[in-house]
Amino acid sequence: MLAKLQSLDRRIIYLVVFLSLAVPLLRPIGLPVSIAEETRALHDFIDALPPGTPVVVSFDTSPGGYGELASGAIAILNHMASKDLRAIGMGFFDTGPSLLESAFAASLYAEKEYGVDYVNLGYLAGGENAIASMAKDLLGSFPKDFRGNDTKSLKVMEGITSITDVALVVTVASGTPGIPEWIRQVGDPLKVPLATVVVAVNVPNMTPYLQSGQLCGLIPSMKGAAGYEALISMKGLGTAGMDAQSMSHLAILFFVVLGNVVHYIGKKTGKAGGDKE
Amino acid sequence: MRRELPIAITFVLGVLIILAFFFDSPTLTNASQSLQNWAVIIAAFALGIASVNLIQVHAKKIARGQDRLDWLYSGALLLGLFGMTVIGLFKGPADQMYQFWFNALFTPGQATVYAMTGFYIASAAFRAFRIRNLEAGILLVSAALVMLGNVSVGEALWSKFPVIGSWLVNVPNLAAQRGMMIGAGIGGIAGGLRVLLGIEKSYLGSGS
Amino acid sequence: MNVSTSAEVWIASLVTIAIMSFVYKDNPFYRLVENLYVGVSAGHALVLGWGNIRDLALVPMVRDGKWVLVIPVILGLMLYTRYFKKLAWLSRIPLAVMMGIGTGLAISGTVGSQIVNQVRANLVKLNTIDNIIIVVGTFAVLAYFFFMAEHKGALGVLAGGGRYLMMVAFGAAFGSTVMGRMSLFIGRLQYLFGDWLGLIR
Amino acid sequence: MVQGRVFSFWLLVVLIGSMLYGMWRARKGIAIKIRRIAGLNAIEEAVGRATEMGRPVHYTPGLGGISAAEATQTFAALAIMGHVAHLSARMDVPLIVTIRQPEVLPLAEESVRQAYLEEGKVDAYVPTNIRFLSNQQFAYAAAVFGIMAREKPAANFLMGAFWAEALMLAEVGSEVGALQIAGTAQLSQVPFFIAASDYCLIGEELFAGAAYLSGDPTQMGSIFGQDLGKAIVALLMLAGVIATNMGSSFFSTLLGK
Repeated sequence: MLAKLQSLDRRIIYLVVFLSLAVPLLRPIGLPVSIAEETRALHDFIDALPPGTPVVVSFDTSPGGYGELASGAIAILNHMASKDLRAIGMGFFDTGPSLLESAFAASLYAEKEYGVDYVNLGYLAGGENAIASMAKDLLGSFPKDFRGNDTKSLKVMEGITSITDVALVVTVASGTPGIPEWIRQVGDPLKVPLATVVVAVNVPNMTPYLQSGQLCGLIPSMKGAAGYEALISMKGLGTAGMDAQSMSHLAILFFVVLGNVVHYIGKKTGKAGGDKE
Repeated sequence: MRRELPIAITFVLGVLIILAFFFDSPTLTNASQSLQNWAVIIAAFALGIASVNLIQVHAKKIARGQDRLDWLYSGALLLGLFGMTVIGLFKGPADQMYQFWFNALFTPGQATVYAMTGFYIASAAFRAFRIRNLEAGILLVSAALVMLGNVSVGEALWSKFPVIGSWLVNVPNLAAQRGMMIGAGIGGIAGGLRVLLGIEKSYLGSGS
Repeated sequence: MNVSTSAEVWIASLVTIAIMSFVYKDNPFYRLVENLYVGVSAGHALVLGWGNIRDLALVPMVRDGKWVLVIPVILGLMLYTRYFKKLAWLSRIPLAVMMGIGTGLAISGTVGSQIVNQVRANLVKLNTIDNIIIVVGTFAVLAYFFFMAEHKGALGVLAGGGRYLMMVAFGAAFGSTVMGRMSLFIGRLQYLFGDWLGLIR
Repeated sequence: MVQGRVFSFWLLVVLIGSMLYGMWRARKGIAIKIRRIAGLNAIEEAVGRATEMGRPVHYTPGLGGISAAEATQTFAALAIMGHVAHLSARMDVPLIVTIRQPEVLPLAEESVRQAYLEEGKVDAYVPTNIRFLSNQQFAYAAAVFGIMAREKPAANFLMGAFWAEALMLAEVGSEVGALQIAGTAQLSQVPFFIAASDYCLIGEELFAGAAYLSGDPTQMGSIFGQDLGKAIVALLMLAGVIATNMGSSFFSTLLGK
């Protein structure tokens, strides 16, 4: 038994994880979702904005990271659309604007008018420098939008000449450039409120910025998305995925415990194969 | 000249940008703004370098034609590259056909490669993550508590798991992250200073 | 069950499955699909790069007569001299320009956001256990990364505590990473089961 | 000066000053001592263990290149690799180096060959042990899996920049029973290295370790300068916390200037 466990084929481990994810997706349990404080803070911030207020949504992510952020990004777009806020989209990853197009199409903005209620300004090359350049000259950095329209002529841009004219920037971020760059070039020096939909790996690094007020809110990965969906009473992909999160987390914890037990029993009985003395 | 000129340029521009950030001078602000606009344009040109490198490598592979499969792989890569470029240049990146291939190939391809890491974390959990000493023990216990705090089943098992999980993230983790952030900030400034002074010049590449 | 009839969804699903097959074994389908998407991603970068060059340099030059923009265009082209042995050194000049500007920006922003504002956020009344942990902990972690003195005596205690505190933080990062990785996988399964096979809403 | 950035400017001046001072000191030849770093001290033990067991040593300088932001990590990893190569040559144990970035390959070859030369063991240098595997992240990791399983190294060094493949590399090392010493400034991967290896150099420790082993005065000076900077910031924070707790908002206002 012990020897069998020690030489367990990794594909069996993969199968267990796969089932722990697939079964709850197909047969949901409906465990309750808790809402984090920083997610509620962002919700309340957006909820208090009057209709027509412009909010920048920056897609600073690639398809690899977006897999984790889609549910949160769509939830926040849905909230903004239901509050009739103007969505000014842009991206500092070359993949950002294309993902943003899909996100707009999957959100309530799809029922609104492009160029009036929302816009995708496209991509600007150069990472942190591009963010800084945009912060100094928003219209000059995006003379055309992603679809090739003259940015200045769009109704959605009325009254916006600089990044300081928007009420909030939400960066959907999974890497560099991302949150630290936005804080360095926009949040801190220009005092524009900043929030983020962020990949889980980076959530612990964000706490100093949250506590100091450099970030006004945060949607952490799928858990944050599920919480946000609950706050706006629009269930989506985040809520649907949380049961699978629960089961897969249990599976991983089970493997850590089992791995350690097998290891230490094996060590005691001297059967540990290829192990250190 | 071939080494000194680039270093001098880096130094002058870096100092100019720093001064423009801190001092309220229209001249400096304008200069820094134009420079940043220029840098965006240069960065846009730089986006092509990866493609040139890929074309070089894969064209060579095809020309050598050692393995029929290599041929197929490199051909597929070049097909993707040229196909996307042609559609994009003629129809623009917001075009329906362009978005089609972006969503059909690129999005699922990269998203799935990243998703597979979920499997790897599971096998490492079983085979490698050991409580080999006190530190690893603290790490794994903290990880377990945060994991149970993150998901609903944790709360269902014990209502205090989310409270403990978020306390760990918001208090001890905050302290550690802040300490590391300040340290890394100072390290970053030191690294930047080495670049500006021309001590660190690996970005310039090798050669004379 | 409501299987998708969209070609996009079908291709994307097959790509997903081909890549997933890698965990079973490295195989030609995986390699083929991987090469295809790497090519697509490179082409995508070219297209968007061209868009920036056109909108920010060429159009303003030709339409508005901003000929000064010829400088960054030449600098951008100089990046490509790296492919010609004799001129290769010229490609360092645009790199130097980008590096100077990037470094200047990073240094300027870092002092405020990563140092001053963090120190300022720590100027709190030490009247709760949490505040004490946060403030003392920040000192402890800074002490750990102090290299010029052996970690003995008071410094040793502080730095040692800093290291344990970092273990808690790395544990939190570990736990969070699990959620991240699982989210990615759930995203793919939602696509396969939902968008493609129509098994879930 | 721009409102709200005055204090930051002066702090930047002080920090840069302390770094310049550190570099000046090092160039003048004033010896700089560095604290013990647990992972570094274990390197000799790990190579010695490989000698005893008659099994090779595996070293990867990470997946980062030599021109992007991760370049500093790659160079630090190469510096530490030089030290490992010296030890391997001295103790007559094969050193396998696996490479992901093509441009790192010649640097690694040169560094290992030089170490064997300096140890008078140039005949023992095996060029085919410095192996370029693949420039695709996961294909590289899969190839390392194969090498580790076949050649079962007794010591596994993972130094430099790593991403999601970090835990795969540490897993296979743990499985073949290698003593593992890791080091990276990619903080998101540190948790996995700590959980799956015996020693881990965290962040700045990688650079300090490399500076110490290579004895490069500029790097040592830079580390000295950074330490000085950390001390200054720590003192500032200490003064601020004391003042705040005595009811004064002086520092809070000052830092906001």
